[in-house]
Amino acid sequence: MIANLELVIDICLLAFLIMIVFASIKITDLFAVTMLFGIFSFVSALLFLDLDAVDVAFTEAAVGAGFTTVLMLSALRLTTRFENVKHRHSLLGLPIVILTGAALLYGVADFPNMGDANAPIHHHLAPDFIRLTQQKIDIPNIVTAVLASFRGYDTFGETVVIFSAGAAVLMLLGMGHVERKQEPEKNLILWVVVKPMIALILIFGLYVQFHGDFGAGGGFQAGVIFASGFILYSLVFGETYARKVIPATILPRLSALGVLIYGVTGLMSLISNKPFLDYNALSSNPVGGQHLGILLVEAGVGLAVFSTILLIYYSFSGREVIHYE
Amino acid sequence: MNLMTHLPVLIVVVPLLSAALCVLFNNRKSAWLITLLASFFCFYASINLIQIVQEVDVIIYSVGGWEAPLGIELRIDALNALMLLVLSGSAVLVSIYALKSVEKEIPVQNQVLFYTALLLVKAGLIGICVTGDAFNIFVFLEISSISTYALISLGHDRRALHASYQYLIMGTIGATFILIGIGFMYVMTGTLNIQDLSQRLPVVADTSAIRAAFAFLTIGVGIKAAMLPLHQWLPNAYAYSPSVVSTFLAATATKVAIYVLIRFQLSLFGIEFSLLQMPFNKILMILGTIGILGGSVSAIYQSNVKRMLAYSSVAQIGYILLAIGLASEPGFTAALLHIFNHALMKGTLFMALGLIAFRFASTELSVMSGIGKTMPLTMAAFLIGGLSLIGVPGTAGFISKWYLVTALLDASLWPLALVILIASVLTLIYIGRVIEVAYFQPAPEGITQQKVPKSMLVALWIFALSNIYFGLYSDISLGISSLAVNQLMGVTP
Amino acid sequence: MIAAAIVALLITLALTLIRAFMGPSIYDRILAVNSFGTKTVLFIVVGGHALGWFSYVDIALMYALVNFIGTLAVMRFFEQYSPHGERS
Amino acid sequence: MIIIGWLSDVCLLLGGFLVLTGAVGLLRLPDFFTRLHAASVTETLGAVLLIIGIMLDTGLMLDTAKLILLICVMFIANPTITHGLCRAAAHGGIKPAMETKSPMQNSTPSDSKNIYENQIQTETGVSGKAPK
Repeated sequence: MIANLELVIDICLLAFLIMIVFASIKITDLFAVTMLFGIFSFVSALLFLDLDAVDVAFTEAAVGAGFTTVLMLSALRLTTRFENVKHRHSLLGLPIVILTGAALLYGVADFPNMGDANAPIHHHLAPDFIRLTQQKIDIPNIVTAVLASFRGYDTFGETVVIFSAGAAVLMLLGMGHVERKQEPEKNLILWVVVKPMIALILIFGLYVQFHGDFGAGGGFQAGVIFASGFILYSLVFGETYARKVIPATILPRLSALGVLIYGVTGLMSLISNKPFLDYNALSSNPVGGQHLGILLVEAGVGLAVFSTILLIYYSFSGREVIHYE
Repeated sequence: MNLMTHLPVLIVVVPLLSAALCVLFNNRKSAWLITLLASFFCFYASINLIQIVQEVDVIIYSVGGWEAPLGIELRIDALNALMLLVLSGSAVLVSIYALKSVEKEIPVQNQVLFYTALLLVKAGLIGICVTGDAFNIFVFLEISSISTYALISLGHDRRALHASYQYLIMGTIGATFILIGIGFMYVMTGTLNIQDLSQRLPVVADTSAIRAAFAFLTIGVGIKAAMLPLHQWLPNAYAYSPSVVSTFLAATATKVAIYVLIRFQLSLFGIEFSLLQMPFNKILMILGTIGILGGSVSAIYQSNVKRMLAYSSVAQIGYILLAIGLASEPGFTAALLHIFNHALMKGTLFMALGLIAFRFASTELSVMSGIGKTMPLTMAAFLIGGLSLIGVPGTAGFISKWYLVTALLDASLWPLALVILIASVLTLIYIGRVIEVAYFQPAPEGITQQKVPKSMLVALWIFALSNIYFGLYSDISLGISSLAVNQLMGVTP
Repeated sequence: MIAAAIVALLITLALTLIRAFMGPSIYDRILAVNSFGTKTVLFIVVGGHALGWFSYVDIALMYALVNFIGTLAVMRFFEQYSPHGERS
Repeated sequence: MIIIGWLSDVCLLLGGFLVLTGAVGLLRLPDFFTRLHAASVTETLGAVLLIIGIMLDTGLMLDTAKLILLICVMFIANPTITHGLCRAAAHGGIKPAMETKSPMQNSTPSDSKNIYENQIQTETGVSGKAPK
């Protein structure tokens, strides 16, 4: 019964995805396409949940449905709203896309079945990850253990990717001029409702940050949630106020600080001649060291993600609008 | 704390953290100083690593203290060490060169971020070259790519934005393809470590998933390496980016992609599978040949010298691919040698062009008339680089071409050897055009001796002289290359 | 009963999706997206309980917040954007 | 215990029904404002009922608190969004559908349209916001 239900859910969700994709190809109103992308990430996050990839679903929800929509709208504000219909059909792309799709299908043909207990991914390293997480790291969320400890070097790289994305956007767009912008009109209902909501969002962000060892979440998601709280503030009360709360100029530095926290945590273990990012060296008790290391590292990730996302938002929304005719 | 044992990770982490420090201090001068110091540290580290590799063959460093398949290992053998030398060497010269060039070409508010991005590109490329983990390659590829897109867009020409956008789209497709390939391999084997993959892949090699993974990886890396039909981003990206960036990219970026190609083909899939079972060696040779001829011919028709050299880069990549396609020991040696030597000559040429752009704010052929007299030192270095590109004996370019032709003759492919000769003539034509304009046409009225900053000239001449040095004494480059080839092919020396 | 609720929610999602495709005005689409988000939250709560997803409530909470922020952003965007570009 | 189980079932069933009705309304009703009405009213109650149903089924634990929080969020967020959307749509020039198919009205469609439009004019005029 339950297994059937899961199958039905999967099929429905995948069908939704396909429908959304075709619809967004057909619709020329870019604004509507942005809306559909929002739905797309809601559905794909549901799929991730159904595949038991909770942390991925969390990220998809925070970034895909929330921040990306805001960002796309900010970008859309700067260009035209409707697709240029004249130059729509470039036939060169079609065979390439079809070829890529065919190659993907061809490759998938020999995959092990979904949920197959004999698949190599369940045999080769996964048992070791599960065993060692219990023994040496002792936190319930294995995903966090893999991300922050086993493959902490990758996560360090990803943090730097985010940092460099922030630097790239800053280089291209700058910080924007807030004083020329049209501020939102006063809306009493929104003002009343949003204030407690922001408090709630920030508290929830803190919860996700420090609960990442036990449940879904971690620094990345927490950073996005925190930034969303400030974006909400700036949406409702106007960007002038938001920039007074968190000045735009300190954001790049906060982002750099996040990267540095991560890196220096890794370098600490070098002092006792252990490899980079070996958290065992952080404390006399190896398990305690792992806990401390993961905590610090997640804090670095959270800080970097928070400041970079807010930075990107500021630089997009601070641009002057040019109305194309 | 023993610094030496941690060099493999420090060579990546130091530039990464220095990039963060640049932003934190937010001061132009200190940003440059940090960049310079980090580059020198990387150079020092890479020289030490080469020495260690020559003694112990392979350096393995487990990050986080987790052993290889579980954690991420850094794995440095002779091939990586060679790449590290190329990267950090050019990074040092570019950093010296950057001070004045950036002051002139980059808007003030972006200069700190420029150095940050430069450090990130460097760290990303180095990160690709030291890691022994397939997914880690992707992560560092992303770091370097994102920063590269931003750097290219800073060129003062408006077309730089378009070039950057073009590269962004193509590069992202390439990165996605690489990720798909890695994902497919992970599904079939359950591991991401290259060493572990190479042992577990033969069992499942005869599945459509692995064949598809191979195709995706190759095309993805091919885009990054500007392999012939996928090279469209390269000419614009090199032509319109700031001089510092085009110098560094021309010397390193595509080579790192080719390194990844070699690593995937040889260490991961194995020669048997990738080059012989898949008919990939033939494809590589054909693409390489077309690239050599097409790139050279296109170069002749360019009026912008920077663009001309960019097309020449497509041709040079053709040489390297052709050499890899031979799938033989001399072929690989020639390929690695050419990676090394091409970095030297393209570094020289682009740096010289950067100096010309510094004075005339343009690299069109028309501004260069009589420049041999007004900027004698710069043009002399350009001449050396050009001769090296043509392959005149006594320069670095000669060595790699010599090895390539020998390898081709070994495989009794004399028509291809003929192609190399024809390409050399074509190179002579397009370099000759510049030389002719620079030395045999009179300078326009009123233009006299041009002053250029000493620091830039010093960096340029170190590059230029290294062309001659490695052309006369090829022991170092050849030694490491052949050691690398031996390790790749599993031959114990 | 939970299965019935899940099926009801799936049908709801499909209907909402159709409204998002049809439009016709942009506000209909915004409404559809917001409504879709709300239903996703409900789906996570109900489905998560029935199928035993790990820490599903956190994610549902997150979704509710994200949905709120997203829709507000859209409305703010329309305040700034000239409404005369509307094409029905 | 059994009663709680029953209650939970009833809540789930009713919630599912309400949500479904809302979606049918969203799809079938003729203009934006009626759709908004259908979606928002049924959705808020349906959502709360569904969540209460799940809450009763899980029993008392940490998740219960979070679910209560979720109910609070939805109870505040949904009406706010509805209000904002309605306002934005009125501001953006969306007008309610005019054709009433009711046989009770004898006037021609164009007439009824005019009447309706005038009504809106005065109503919005009172609140000090003339539609553009």
